[in-house]
Amino acid sequence: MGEIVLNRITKSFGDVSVIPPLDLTIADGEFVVFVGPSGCGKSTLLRLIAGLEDSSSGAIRIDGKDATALPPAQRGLAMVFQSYALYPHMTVRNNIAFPLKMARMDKAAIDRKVEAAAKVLNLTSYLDRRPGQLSGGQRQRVAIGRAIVREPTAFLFDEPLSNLDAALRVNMRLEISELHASLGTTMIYVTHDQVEAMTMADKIVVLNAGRIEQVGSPIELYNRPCNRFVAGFIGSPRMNIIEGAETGGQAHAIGIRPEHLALSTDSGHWAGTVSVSEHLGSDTFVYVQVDGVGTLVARAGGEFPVRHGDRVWLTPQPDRLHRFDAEGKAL
Amino acid sequence: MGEIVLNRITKSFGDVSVIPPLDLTIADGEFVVFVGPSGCGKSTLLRLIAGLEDSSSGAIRIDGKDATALPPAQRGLAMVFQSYALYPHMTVRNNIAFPLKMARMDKAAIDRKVEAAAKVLNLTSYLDRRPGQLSGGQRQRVAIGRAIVREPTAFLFDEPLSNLDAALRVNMRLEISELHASLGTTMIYVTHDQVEAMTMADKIVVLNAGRIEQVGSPIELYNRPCNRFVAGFIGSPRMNIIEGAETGGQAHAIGIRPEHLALSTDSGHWAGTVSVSEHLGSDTFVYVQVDGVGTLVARAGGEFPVRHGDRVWLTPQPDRLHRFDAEGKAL
Amino acid sequence: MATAHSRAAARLTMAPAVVLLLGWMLIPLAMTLYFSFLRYNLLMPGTEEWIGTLNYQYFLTDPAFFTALGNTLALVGGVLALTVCGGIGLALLLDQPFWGRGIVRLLVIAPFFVMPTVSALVWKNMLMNPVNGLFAAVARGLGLQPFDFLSEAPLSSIVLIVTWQWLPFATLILLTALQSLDRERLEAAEMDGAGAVDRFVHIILPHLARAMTVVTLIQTIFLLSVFAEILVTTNGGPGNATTNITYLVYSLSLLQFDVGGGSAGGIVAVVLANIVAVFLMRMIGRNLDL
Amino acid sequence: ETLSIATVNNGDMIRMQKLADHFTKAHPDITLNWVTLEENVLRQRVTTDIATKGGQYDILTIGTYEVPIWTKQKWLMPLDKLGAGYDADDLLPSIRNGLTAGGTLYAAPFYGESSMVMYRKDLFEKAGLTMPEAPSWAFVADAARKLTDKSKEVYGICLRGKAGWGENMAFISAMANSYGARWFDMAWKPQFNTDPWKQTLTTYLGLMKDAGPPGASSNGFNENLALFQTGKCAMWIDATVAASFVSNPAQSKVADKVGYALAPDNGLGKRANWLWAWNLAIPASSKKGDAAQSFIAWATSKEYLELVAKEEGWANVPPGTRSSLYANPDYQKAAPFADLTLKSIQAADPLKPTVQEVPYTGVQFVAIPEFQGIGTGVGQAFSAALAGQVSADQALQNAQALATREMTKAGYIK
Amino acid sequence: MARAATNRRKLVLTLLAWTVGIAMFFPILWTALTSFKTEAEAIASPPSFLAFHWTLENYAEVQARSDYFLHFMNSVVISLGSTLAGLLVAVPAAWSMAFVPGRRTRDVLMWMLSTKMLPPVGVLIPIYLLFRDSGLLDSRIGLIIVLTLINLPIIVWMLFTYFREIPGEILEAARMDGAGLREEILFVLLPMAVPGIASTLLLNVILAWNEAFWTLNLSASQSAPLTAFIASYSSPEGLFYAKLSAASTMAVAPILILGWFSQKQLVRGLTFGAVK
Ligand SMILES: Nc1ncnc2c1ncn2[C@@H]1O[C@H](COP(=O)(O)OP(=O)(O)OP(=O)(O)O)[C@@H](O)[C@H]1O
Ligand SMILES: Nc1ncnc2c1ncn2[C@@H]1O[C@H](COP(=O)(O)OP(=O)(O)OP(=O)(O)O)[C@@H](O)[C@H]1O
Ligand SMILES: [Mg+2]
Ligand SMILES: [Mg+2]
Repeated sequence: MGEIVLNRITKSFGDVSVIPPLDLTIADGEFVVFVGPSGCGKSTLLRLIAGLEDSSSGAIRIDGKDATALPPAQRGLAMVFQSYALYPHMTVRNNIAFPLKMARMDKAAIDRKVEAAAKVLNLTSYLDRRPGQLSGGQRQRVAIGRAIVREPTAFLFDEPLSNLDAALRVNMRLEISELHASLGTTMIYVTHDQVEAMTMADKIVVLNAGRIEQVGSPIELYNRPCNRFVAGFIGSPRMNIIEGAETGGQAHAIGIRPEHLALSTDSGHWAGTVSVSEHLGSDTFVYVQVDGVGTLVARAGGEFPVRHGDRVWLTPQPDRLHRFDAEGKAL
Repeated sequence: MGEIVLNRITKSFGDVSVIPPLDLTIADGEFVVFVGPSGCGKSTLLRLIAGLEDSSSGAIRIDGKDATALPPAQRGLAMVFQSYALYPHMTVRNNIAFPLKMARMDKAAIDRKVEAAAKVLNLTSYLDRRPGQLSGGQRQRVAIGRAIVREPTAFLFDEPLSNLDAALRVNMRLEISELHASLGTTMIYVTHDQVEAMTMADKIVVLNAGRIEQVGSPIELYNRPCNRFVAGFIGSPRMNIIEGAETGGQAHAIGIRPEHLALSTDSGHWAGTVSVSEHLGSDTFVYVQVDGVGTLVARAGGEFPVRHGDRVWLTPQPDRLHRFDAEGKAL
Repeated sequence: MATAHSRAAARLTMAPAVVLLLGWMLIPLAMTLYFSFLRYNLLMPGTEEWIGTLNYQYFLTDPAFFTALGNTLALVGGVLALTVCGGIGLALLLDQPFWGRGIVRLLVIAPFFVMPTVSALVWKNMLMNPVNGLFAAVARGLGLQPFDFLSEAPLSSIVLIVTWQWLPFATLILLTALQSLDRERLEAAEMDGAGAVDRFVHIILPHLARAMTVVTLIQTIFLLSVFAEILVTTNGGPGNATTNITYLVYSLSLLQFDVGGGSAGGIVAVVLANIVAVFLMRMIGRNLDL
Repeated sequence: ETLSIATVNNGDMIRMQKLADHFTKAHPDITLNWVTLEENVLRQRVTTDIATKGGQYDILTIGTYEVPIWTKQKWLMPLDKLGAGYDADDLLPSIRNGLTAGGTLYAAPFYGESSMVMYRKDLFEKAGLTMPEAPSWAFVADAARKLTDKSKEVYGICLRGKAGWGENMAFISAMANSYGARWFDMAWKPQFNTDPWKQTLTTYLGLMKDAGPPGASSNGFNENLALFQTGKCAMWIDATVAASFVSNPAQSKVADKVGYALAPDNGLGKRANWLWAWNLAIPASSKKGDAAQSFIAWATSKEYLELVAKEEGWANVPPGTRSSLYANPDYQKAAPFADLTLKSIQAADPLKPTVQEVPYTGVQFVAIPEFQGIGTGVGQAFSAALAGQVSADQALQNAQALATREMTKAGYIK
Repeated sequence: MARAATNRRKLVLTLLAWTVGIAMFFPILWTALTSFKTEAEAIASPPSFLAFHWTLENYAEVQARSDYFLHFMNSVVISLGSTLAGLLVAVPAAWSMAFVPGRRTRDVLMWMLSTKMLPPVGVLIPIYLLFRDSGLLDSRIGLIIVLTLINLPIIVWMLFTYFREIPGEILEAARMDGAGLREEILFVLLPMAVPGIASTLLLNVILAWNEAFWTLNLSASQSAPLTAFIASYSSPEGLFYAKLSAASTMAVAPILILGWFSQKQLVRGLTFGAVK
């Protein structure tokens, strides 16, 4: 039902090509996350799917039907905007009811649906407030409520949590995941946030300058990034990349994630001096200046007592080494 | 030189007392971070020190001199605002030069200083742009540049990184730390962000409703929070707090951080079912529903292969248990 | 936003306004243009004949024309300068905390609501009249010779009246702009050691540039066609001292009923107004990224 | 039927408006809509309307200047249904002549006026001066200077200075007539470069400088009236209708101290008298001609004068139109200025206004359409001189250039 | 910045501000006071400020001379009518400028504004002739049409600057929710823009109320608004200061009171994009 197929879609703004020809299939019921650096075209792609922008060429099929020329309202999709885009002059109830009113649904049915959605989202006691009287998380829930009452073929989320503070973000993330589990509807979700991408996605699409770099499950991308771009993009702190002599000639560059570099104060593969050590209590991130290699970041669990200038040794887990060729492709 | 002493400082806005009498000493060269929930008075305190607000009573000594009644310009402090507060109609060069011009410094000296600051902050190639043409991180650097050229006795930062995205935040955090290391000037830094507070501070001041809850080094606060408020506030994800029978009667409540709860699929202290498991690749956070205790969060390093509904066992590290009395004080 | 659907809708929604204004502009303008080549005096119907550019020759060689051009510029420029400066002053004042701010604000904006005719009548008769006016009474009370505003300084007096009417508008716009100034920016300047004057020059004034542009644009539109104030107070005199282009065209068309000459004058005025418009739009384009 | 009546905002017209109930009571099928406007606005409005055949008004209030021009354009409806009792022959001949073409009346005079001298008997007495009934300019100038006491805000003479063909030019043209000047010679050449004009203007300017009130260049009839009524002028030469205002104690502080004299002369046989009347007329295109005529007949009738006299007293009767009024002893008693008013009106001859021969009619105006523009332009030039912006010579030169230009453009000067 | 303003400073500011405020307001105040004097007192020297014999005779006189209420109603109908008609045309136009901007949006807006710079006298006769031929002379409809057209550019500009502040995402959300153009504007845009629309409405009512050229030239008796009413007082015979004051007060008071009562709304949208 909620299958979305992009077929050689392109988009240019004037002379600037933002999306080069792009193919993508999103299966029904999947939770797909788009990630990529700022300006890479995530929002544009989402808006193309939504119908808020016309594609320059190519075709979009939603649910088996050609939707390329359909106006947004007829695509059967619902979108949750980064700014929530609530109607500030309407109560929560009317915000949620708005798409149903537009569909000329009868009043009793609307009421029933709104109540149901409000219950799911814990909004029942706020139904008569205006968005201005709600907290950020509640507003976000109203936006989602407005999306779900329409029973769309798919949900589109454009960085829906980026305006919330850290604690709320964790909660809302869980709520959206639960929603997906219970509704089973296709969801496309754009985010900047590592953690959101890794924890929510069935499938992550990594975009770079409008092109798809890799598509796969979170763990797949973490374990087997297909190129340096994806390797650097997934995982935090970023993967250490080492070029030159230390690669041993098998590859142009090798990569090792900070959590896969063992730290020791007396022996190991690489020796270096600590430039910065960040003590978070739960973990310690140590930035080590290794001669002939550059700065490597290593993570130690818990408190690892080193300071600026200390001498430390680093040892990579050999099975966790990534190798890349000169074009950056994984070997 | 950069010692700042607050002596029974209070502040009320009209009838509302925002800061009850408060004492604080910030030693010369220290990097002090103020943390606390929104609205607790962090900004107000900073502005009192800056001289942008008059204190209702009490005294402020900066660098040994009474500064309580001095106007901001004469306190020798520099402030970096959350909104950057750059002058949008001036080039980067003029923004940075502004305080020097105001000090009626001669042109050659100004140029020299601006160039030097620009070099330190990697802004040399942007000197002739307007703030509107810069990215967030660059703007932030301009704001810092404007602060450092004055060679102030102390820097005040009010959530300087909160408008930046995650990757930039990491970079800027390091840059500010390095700046502190190289200048050795006193810095007072307000933030919401756990990681910033933990990694940058020499000393963290935890505020709650205008009162100081605890002052200490990051590790001290992490290891020995003096009350439940601080315990909950420092560390991410938050410490699990368990009340009731499981405390064993020695305390009103016990606390254990997620990273100090060992996870096992076959045995342990508490048994429970997984409600959510978040796989980040580097870590796995598991939300476990433990009967009679509630939901506990545990962290496992690397990939820990559990799913919703799986049965797991949790074992706290006994030396990492925190005990609190009925008032929330640590025992 | 930009889909084929929305662009089609945009054309549709623009159409009524554009068509109406185009009609409003073009139809009378075409008629005016046609009349401007005729000998056409309303009082002598039946004598209309094509006389080519004669009307233009007469209009452009009329010594009153250059005086009027100068007066127009002086009037617009003078009022703009006064309202912008005064507006900034008033906006700064009204932005400060003081007792009765709301009421003072009401007092200050009041002149904006007064009809031009009424304000001209009131200023001319009740204030500026050198015998029975209030200013004269005050001057006499101070033992001074009353000043005869409308004959000694006619244009300045009109500038004064018009300024009084438009000062509230400038003040309101500038005040709104002032209140939109990020307080943190002022605080940053204060931390940077800028005193009140420096803050005004380096922070507040540049921030108000946009608002000043807007005030200039809107007021110019209205000031170019200042008319009632002149008609009521001085009738363009003494001599041509207060005749602006609008008044000159008026006197041709409606005092002399020389429709042909008035039309030629109208067309010249349109051309001049467009020159001003182009000039203004340039300025706006720079300052007001629409 | 509804009649739209455009009137000027003069006291007499306003009074007519108030008394119009009497008319509508007699003609219940007619309702009246008043459009009361200031003189210049009115002129502009009705001219535009009649020239474009806009048809907004059924009855117009127009001056003696417009009537002959508009009659010639066939814009006005002949007033041939004023009724048997109207007695057109009772209208003062000098007024009636200006409104008649081919023996038919095209507009009916509502009130008429000439100019005369009004002066303060008390001030003259104090200064030991006596005003003759027919003073000369020399006497007037001399007396004005003697009576001036600027410290007490008493000015010897108040004259019109506000630019406009119906404002300062009405006065200055009449004055020029008495100095032997004329607007145009027989070839329609403007005459401002001649001596009589120079004398006129220098006398006028000198007098106003020495003995006039401040701000004179913006004073018209109303401003001067206010000045005189408040006792600031020792003499005032202006419309005869002013006499009833300055002698009305309700309005005037000096009501009991006013004397009257004929407009001055310069020994050349013409006095500085003008002639003006506000008249009611009907646009030729009006479809309500009959009703309009019956209204005009009512408003300009002898009965109307009696009605006003009954309701508001004889002093408030609109003057200057009917001989019978001046023969009425009640009126003479109530209006001490009646006799002089009549003499003044009779002294002006629109058909032969000047000492030398001219190709035009009209005393203080020239009855050609172009005159409004030229007259106002010249008026501007003279008021600039009065304001001290230019010299008398310069003003005359400007006037000459301007008039020549306009006359050339209009095709009078080939 | 919220440092305690010392009371002394506040006192000085208060004095200064009140002086300026009263000076600005003085001509209106003086007119209002004079309207209650007799003609003789109106020009008395030295002038009396409050200690005079208060009288309403001028108002009675003014009302006797012309039907104030007819003119007042005409003013109300014409200014409201033209503003509403203007909004009707301008809202869609401003919508498209603000939310579907094209390369020429700016030029169109500037062109619209430039039509306002055309001197009205230049086109009076043509308009007069057109109105005569279409029977619009001296009709409220005719005046509404003219005032709508002359104020349209200002209305469009004000709405445009206001709409531009409204995040386009909300309209997009409405579109996703199935709203058509009509619903989008009617149910989402307009309610959100109420402050801006109120402000536009007020400003244009004021401008229309005070417009004196067209209203005077295209009306006679039936449709003449207060501008025509006041035109009959510009110089009646004799002493007229008090009557003039009364008429002026009557002409100005309604709009002044409206302006005062609604100044918050008026100011809220009155920026023309001056504030970013
Ligand atoms: N309306 C437009 N006109 C011209 N260029 C545009 C337009 N919208 C987007 N772009 C450009 O298209 C590119 C992709 O933009 P898009 O908003 O899709 O990026 P994004 O991946 O969502 O970025 P972010 O993470 O910052 O939201 C950018 O370079 C942007 O400048
Ligand atoms: N000018 C003011 N007038 C009245 N109350 C104020 C003012 N400024 C701040 N407050 C109040 O003082 C309290 C502390 O505000 P402050 O801005 O210092 O909080 P904060 O800790 O910086 O919060 P945040 O983390 O959200 O920035 C808040 O309750 C706030 O509402
Ligand atoms: Mg985006
Ligand atoms: Mg804060």
